[in-house]
Amino acid sequence: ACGGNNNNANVNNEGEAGGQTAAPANLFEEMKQSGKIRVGLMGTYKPYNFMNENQELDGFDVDVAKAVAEHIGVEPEFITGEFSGLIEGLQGEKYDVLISQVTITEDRKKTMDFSDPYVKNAVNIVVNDDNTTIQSLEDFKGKRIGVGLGTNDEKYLRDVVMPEVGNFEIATYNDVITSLMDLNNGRIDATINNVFAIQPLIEENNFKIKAVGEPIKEDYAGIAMRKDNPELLEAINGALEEMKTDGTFQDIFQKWFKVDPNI
Amino acid sequence: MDLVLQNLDFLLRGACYTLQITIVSMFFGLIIGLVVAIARLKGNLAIRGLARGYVSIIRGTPIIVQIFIVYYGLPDYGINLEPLTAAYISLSINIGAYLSETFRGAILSVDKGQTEAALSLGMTGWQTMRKIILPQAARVAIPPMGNTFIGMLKETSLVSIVTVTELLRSAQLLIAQYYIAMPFYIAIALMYWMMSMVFSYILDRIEMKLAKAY
Amino acid sequence: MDLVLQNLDFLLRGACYTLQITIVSMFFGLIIGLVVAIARLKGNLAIRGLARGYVSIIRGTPIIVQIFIVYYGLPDYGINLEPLTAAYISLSINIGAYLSETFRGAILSVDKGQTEAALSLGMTGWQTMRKIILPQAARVAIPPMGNTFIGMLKETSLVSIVTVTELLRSAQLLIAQYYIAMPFYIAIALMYWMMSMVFSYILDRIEMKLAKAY
Amino acid sequence: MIELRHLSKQFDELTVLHDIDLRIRSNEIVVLLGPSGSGKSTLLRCINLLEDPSSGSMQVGDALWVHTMSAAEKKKAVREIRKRTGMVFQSFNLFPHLTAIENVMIAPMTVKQIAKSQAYEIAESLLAKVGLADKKDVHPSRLSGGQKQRVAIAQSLAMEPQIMLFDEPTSALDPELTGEVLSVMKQLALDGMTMIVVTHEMKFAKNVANHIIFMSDGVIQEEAPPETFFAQPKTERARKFLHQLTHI
Amino acid sequence: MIELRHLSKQFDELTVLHDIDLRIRSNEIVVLLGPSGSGKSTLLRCINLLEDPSSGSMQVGDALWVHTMSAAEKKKAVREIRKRTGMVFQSFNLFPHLTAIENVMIAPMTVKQIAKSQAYEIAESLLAKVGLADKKDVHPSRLSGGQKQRVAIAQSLAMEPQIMLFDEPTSALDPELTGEVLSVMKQLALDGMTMIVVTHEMKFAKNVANHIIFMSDGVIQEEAPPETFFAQPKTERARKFLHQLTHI
Ligand SMILES: Nc1ncnc2c1ncn2[C@@H]1O[C@H](COP(=O)(O)OP(=O)(O)OP(=O)(O)O)[C@@H](O)[C@H]1O
Ligand SMILES: Nc1ncnc2c1ncn2[C@@H]1O[C@H](COP(=O)(O)OP(=O)(O)OP(=O)(O)O)[C@@H](O)[C@H]1O
Ligand SMILES: [Mg+2]
Ligand SMILES: [Mg+2]
Repeated sequence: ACGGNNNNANVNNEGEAGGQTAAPANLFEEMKQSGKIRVGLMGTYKPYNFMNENQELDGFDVDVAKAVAEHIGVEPEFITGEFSGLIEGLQGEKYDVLISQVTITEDRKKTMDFSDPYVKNAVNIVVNDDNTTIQSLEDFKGKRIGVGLGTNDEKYLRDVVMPEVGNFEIATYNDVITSLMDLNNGRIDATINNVFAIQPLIEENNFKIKAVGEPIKEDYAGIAMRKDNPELLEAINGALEEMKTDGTFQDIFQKWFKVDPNI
Repeated sequence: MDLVLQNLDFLLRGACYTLQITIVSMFFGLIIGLVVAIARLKGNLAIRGLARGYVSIIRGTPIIVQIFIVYYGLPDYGINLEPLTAAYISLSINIGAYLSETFRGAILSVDKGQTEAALSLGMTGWQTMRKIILPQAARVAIPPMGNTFIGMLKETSLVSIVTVTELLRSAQLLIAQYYIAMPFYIAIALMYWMMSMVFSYILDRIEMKLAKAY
Repeated sequence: MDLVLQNLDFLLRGACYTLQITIVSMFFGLIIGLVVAIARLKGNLAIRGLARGYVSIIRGTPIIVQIFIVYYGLPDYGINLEPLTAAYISLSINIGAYLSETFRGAILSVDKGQTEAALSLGMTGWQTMRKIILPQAARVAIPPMGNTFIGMLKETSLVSIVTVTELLRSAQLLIAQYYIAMPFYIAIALMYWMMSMVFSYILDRIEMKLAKAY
Repeated sequence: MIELRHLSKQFDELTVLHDIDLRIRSNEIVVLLGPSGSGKSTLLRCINLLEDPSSGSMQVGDALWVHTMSAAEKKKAVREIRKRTGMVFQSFNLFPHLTAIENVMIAPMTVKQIAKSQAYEIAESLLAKVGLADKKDVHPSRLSGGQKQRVAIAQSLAMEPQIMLFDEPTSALDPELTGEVLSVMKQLALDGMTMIVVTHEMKFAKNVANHIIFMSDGVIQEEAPPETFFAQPKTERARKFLHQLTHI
Repeated sequence: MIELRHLSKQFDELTVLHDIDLRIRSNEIVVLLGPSGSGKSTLLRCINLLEDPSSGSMQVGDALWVHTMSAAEKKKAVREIRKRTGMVFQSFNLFPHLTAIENVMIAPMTVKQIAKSQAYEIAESLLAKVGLADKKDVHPSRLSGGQKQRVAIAQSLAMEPQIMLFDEPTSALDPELTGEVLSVMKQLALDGMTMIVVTHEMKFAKNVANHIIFMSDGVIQEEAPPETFFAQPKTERARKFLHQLTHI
């Protein structure tokens, strides 16, 4: 009743049901038959994936998804949703892949397969303009540090940084914008974030914050899919390879980050 | 504020989903609540136990988990629901548990003498319930139903987990787009408030009408 | 399930926050609710209007927006609250609005004859309220308070927006880490359920104690 | 018309009615007297099967209830007996959400499935009979206690019972309002209705009853015509009861 | 002792009490009679200031209430007058969450700030006086109507009022229970308590009252000693009222 095109999650149920009962050996074949690849993403992570003024999905991830789909000969269908829904939606076959800045980690590899990385994100320490005391991770001790939910950074701080530098407090945020608002307000002393992601935010809101020091780590994001679909994995890796050579990646990186591909 | 006006369309579409989900789930929730309330009061031991368990589990666990299980858990048992269907089902089940308690209290509040008078006139238990008890219980149940309904209006926001873009999610998408939060949040707060006022108004009218006899 | 056990510690710490926030906000919510209920019943026109407006706005808007405004909006006016403080304040204000309606109904349900008897014995209005009306209203208010409390237990999950890692957020962090959702959600559903059972049990005991005289 | 045999009623350990035997013929008016707690209300409620007797049997018209019946048989017997009996309670048990005439119409319509228009006609004439034709569209909350009780009588009559049971129908009423209700009951008696009445109105008992039954402690102590009972009560308990009523 | 001058009470448009003048001396027992709706309850409630009279003035002992007083003065007058009057209602308005003795203790403790142990002693002796020493730890729900009403009398007496107001204290009671309450009231009268009693118990009126006041339509129609009133009522309305009470 509410202007159906808004609900971009109208999963094609016939294809789904057919997929389960006929049990074709190969998800990739099935996808080619239906001509569609269903892509899950958050939709709230500009400039990677977000909804633009025309209320269409847009961003780096979206362009990558479109290009990959084109290279393997299918149409992308985008489904946005809450983070935990995305995770379970992939396992529950509500869609085929996640292209939403999913960082490749050992933990995650236990439950899903990843393509070759398609972007490398440098993570920096970000502090208030006035702050001169925090320059590196060692300075975190006893401070209050913010990170975004759904990113891998919370685990990194807790399991890697904290044992090295001593205790500090971790605050997790639903989204990047609120973490930067609090950094600006002085409620947290620092955050670690991907500089690609926060540059436009800082400009838009006139936040008085800055990135300091060298990148503390580099995260590789990949396309996530259910385990045991070697054909699909192969096709996607093939597509990514082609995109690197045929200039597609070059265009997408220039369009969103004004740099050459870092992969 | 300009941004809000520019995207009013989009927000209104979200509000429409919110309203639609609320109304549909309320409708079925009312039916479930009534059946469960009567089951708890009049059923045999097994049925009463079942109804108690239902209320305890549903009220005791977060609705977000319930939605999650209906949408992402049931496919393991071959039940594959549309997002909106999953939202309707889980919210109806949830609202039904709360309303059953409201109804149970309201039914108990009707004087026992009313049942006796009806029985002594030769009515069956079921006729007594339908013609005598429920009409009187309805009046008592309206104010707490207001609480439940208005609460539910906002709980619908949790269905964004099954990829339905209702009002809150619409705002979050816009916030991600424009990197500005406060105006959108205030705008949707106003919309929720207006919707809740409409609900309150309707319930007040019904209450007044039912109270006319007293 | 192994993953859940490995991380039980972390989840329990979240549950502890949930419990702490619920109890603190309930305490202040009870006070606010009582004051507002009495204000609506006995206050002059201005106070009554104020109380009505408070209830309408707070019940009508999503709690997540209220928390957001308290935490992220107030700094614009120089008020910079700690996350937990912001959570306590916004939840107390919210719970107070719901409880005030419960209390108002309960106070109204006490027979008018009780007030008259107390006044005719020479008690002041305030003594009558405290010694005669409220003790009787408490009994009526317990069951709907159960609804509100158990509801609130789960609404605390929304304070994750101000970076408090309560139970639901703990689960979400683990989900982000392992990319597996269902077992964590089921585990926290069980924890919420257990907590709600404890609350129900305590309220039932209080209700039984208050009902002893009847 | 109505016959109770060895009827007993226990609540948990407490025996409230002991082995009651009672026969009432058609057109008889029986007044039931006894101190508070003697089991008068419980007896009426057993006759209407609002309480399930613990043992014994009961015949009302051609409907029979026996304690040893199966649950299904009992259920049917309950329905049959309730069809034949009407009951008016001490408290005003009208249905507050219905108007006076709707209160009278509801049972014929739901139980006997009589058409609305016909039920309306019946109800109208019954309300006229109890002197309330002008109050037919009023809700019970707008009626005085005496008026409520008269509507309740009309409500029972609408089911055309063979016997009417009254449980202190005037004890919550002012003396003036009491008069209204008693005169309706007198009229019913003159029309030949069989009635069992629990009341403290001694004048009514003296003037209208064919029999007085005096109960105490769940036992029928005396059964006699009113002249005999009031002039020469046989038992000590009845003498004491009558003494307390007449001396303050 | 108590004096009302030009007291009137209106509810919206409806005038319920018209310009009432009334004097009652210490140790007098006045019984107020009148048909339903004549304003008897309203008059008692005005004396206790549970209703705010629309005009006139009132003196109870040395406490004065005048309609033209300022709000603050009135508030003080209300408190003073309520201290001097005790009221027992038709319905049983005991506090259900308190035991019998707690019901009697609560007003002395909260209003007069009397220590608990002392309040307990007073309450104990008052409960003994109304014959309920053995029920002191029972909640009202476990008391019979007559017992409740006697606790209510003890509750009022605990505040040591100079005058007691009774509004149909026995009309919700069985005849047997009525006796209990009336005998407590008789005892009070013998003790010299000033009382205004609304009742339908004509024997009590005849035997105990010093004065009968007959009201109808919000006006005092007659005031006379009981012998005169019952033998030769002056007004037509009173004659009719007495006639209805004695004939059913
Ligand atoms: N549901 C019940 N459970 C337990 N005991 C009951 C119940 N109903 C009645 N009784 C007891 O049965 C006895 C008889 O009660 P009943 O109401 O029949 O007396 P009654 O003669 O009608 O008295 P009254 O004149 O006060 O109405 C009383 O001792 C009463 O306490
Ligand atoms: N709060 C009120 N608002 C409007 N009218 C009232 C109110 N209280 C009483 N009345 C009216 O005032 C009149 C007198 O009532 P009151 O209760 O004093 O009569 P009463 O003599 O005590 O009658 P009864 O014998 O039935 O108790 C009645 O017509 C009644 O309807
Ligand atoms: Mg009885
Ligand atoms: Mg009165």
